[in-house]
Amino acid sequence: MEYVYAALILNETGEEINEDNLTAVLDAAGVDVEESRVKALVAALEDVDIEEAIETAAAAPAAGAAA
Amino acid sequence: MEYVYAALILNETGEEINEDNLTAVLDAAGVDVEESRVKALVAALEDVDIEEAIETAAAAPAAGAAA
Amino acid sequence: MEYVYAALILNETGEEINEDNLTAVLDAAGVDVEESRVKALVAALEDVDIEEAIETAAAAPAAGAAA
Amino acid sequence: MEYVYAALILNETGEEINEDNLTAVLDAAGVDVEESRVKALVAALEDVDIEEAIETAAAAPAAGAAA
Amino acid sequence: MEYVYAALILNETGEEINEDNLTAVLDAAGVDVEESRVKALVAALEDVDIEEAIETAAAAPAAGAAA
Amino acid sequence: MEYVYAALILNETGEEINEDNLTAVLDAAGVDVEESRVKALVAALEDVDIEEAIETAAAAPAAGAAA
Amino acid sequence: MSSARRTETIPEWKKEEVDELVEFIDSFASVGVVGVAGIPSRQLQLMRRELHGSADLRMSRNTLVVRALEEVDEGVEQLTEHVSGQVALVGTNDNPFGLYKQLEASKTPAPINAGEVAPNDIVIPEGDTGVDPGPFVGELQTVGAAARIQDGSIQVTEDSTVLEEGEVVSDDLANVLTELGIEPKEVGLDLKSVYSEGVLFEPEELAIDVEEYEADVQAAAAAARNLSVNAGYPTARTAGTLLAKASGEAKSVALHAEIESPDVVPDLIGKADAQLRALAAHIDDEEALPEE
Repeated sequence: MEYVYAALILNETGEEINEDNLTAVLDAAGVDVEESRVKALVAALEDVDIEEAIETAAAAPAAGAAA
Repeated sequence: MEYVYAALILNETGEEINEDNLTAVLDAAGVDVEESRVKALVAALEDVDIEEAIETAAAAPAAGAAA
Repeated sequence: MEYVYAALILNETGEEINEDNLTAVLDAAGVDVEESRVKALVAALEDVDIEEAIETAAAAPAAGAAA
Repeated sequence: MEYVYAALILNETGEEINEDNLTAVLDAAGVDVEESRVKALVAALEDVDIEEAIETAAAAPAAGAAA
Repeated sequence: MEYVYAALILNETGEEINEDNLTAVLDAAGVDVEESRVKALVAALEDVDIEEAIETAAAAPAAGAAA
Repeated sequence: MEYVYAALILNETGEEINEDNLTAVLDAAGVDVEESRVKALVAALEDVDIEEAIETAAAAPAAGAAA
Repeated sequence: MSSARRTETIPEWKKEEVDELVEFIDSFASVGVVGVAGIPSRQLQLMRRELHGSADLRMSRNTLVVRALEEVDEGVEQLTEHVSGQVALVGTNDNPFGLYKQLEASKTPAPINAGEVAPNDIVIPEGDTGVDPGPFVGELQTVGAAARIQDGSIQVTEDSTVLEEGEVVSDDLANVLTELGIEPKEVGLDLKSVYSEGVLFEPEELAIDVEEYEADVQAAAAAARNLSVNAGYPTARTAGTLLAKASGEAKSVALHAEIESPDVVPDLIGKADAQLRALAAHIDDEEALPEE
């Protein structure tokens, strides 16, 4: 889940969710970054409305991500 | 919320959630890190079982039940 | 949660929710006040309509059910 | 509700919920404290398990939704 | 409905719900007590588990009033 | 709850809900009356329309079902 | 020119073609092999234009493509096993997952002909065929569809799998599918494999379940909310929830403790009334409850 958290940080700060930025964040957190996961995440999030997903989560608070 | 996400990444990777690590992650995400917010987060999380806190749904309306 | 309770007391009494007032209330309750948490709370509440937040909770217990 | 919030702060910090402590907290918040309300609160809380009362609210929001 | 409330007070205080006690409470409230109603109520409540009866109501209290 | 029941008896009988009357009813029921709670209740009821509170509660579906 | 390897004699034009292919391969971060079978050339031109800017297509003889891949080496030669039939090279500097998504999205349905192999299970869906009663109902039944005449037309009564993946389409089935307008094939650039910055991806690895990622984002957002609220660390997104939670807790305590506070007295009255009525419901005696 750390890859998704990293993407959400970038979303929150308004930075672009791209490979470089994700890798930088994960690197800083001591993650042994897998490039292909980063690539897949970037491609997948292109089709996800992140704000909407966050709002959905807020409207129907559920158990969060189990680690 | 980016501060909380940063803490969640560290929690996921097993790194200690301290000021240095949080600052590093947020820095990497291009956040203009505010020391006081980092400190506050570390302090708030000190006595919290993060896994449990994540999984416990934070329903706003406890008032609903009370009412 | 004591920081939030303190903010709500000030809200009820019509006092300004600032660092000094929060610290005074918490001090009086014997809390070992952490300045950073006070700052973080004040900052977070800046854009929040407190009355609305409280009312939303009371009026929309459905979200609670979702939890 | 400020009287109850004051009691909750004391509960959180582990201080005794007695007239003196409640009055101190409310005083600090600029409340014109009514002794009878403080007394009534202390009396009412005597036989109440506050933690349980809080948890009931959090745990059973469904009742709220139903009502 | 004052007769039933009187019974509820006695139930709460642990006093026996008998004719004398009910009459005393109602008297104190300025009720022109009808002996036959008191008798009938005592008889009717004999086989009722009051705690159980009111618990259903307690589980879903007056959310409406709150909202 | 006995304080509230006592107030509601007085409400049914049309007697004034003041400290003396409440104390009399509670006394008659064998309650060890706390003056402060009586005072607090009287004060609280000053701004409450009892009939409305009952009706609102009755209108709430779950409360109705429970009753 | 004189320094060129000449271990075997090949025509100059082939050498130049291979050189160009090598240059093509070298100029992209990700190179893949796509199947182009069954795509009319006009449609292929259209697809090529749509890809322009994000990916390039390069077609050549398979033998030369293989030669070029082997010449570049560095791992990309692993693609050679996919170079058979009608294929082309595709190159992109974009994300290979994005490339796969783009290619999948550009696929269009097409009819299948007799003699072709079904690329997936072929299903005739339940419903009204819109065809008037006649011999067609028999044709449907012959190919294995549950069909009957109902309400003045031919109906398929349940989803019917009439051919399984890998089986050959019969004349009868092809006719039925044409009649129903069912186009079971997906025509488009069919990505067979991509070599990207040291990693070989198979199509199934490149297929992204966007819904799963969306669910992950929701779960992550929920986790952060929960942590923020439960740890009492306020953020702009959760301050309102924290306030609501705190006020709810206070109210709950006030109700449980029956605190004679103006905020909860209406609720307490409601509760008392509900209890009263709950108890009264147990009293089955007119004399005890004359008001009822």
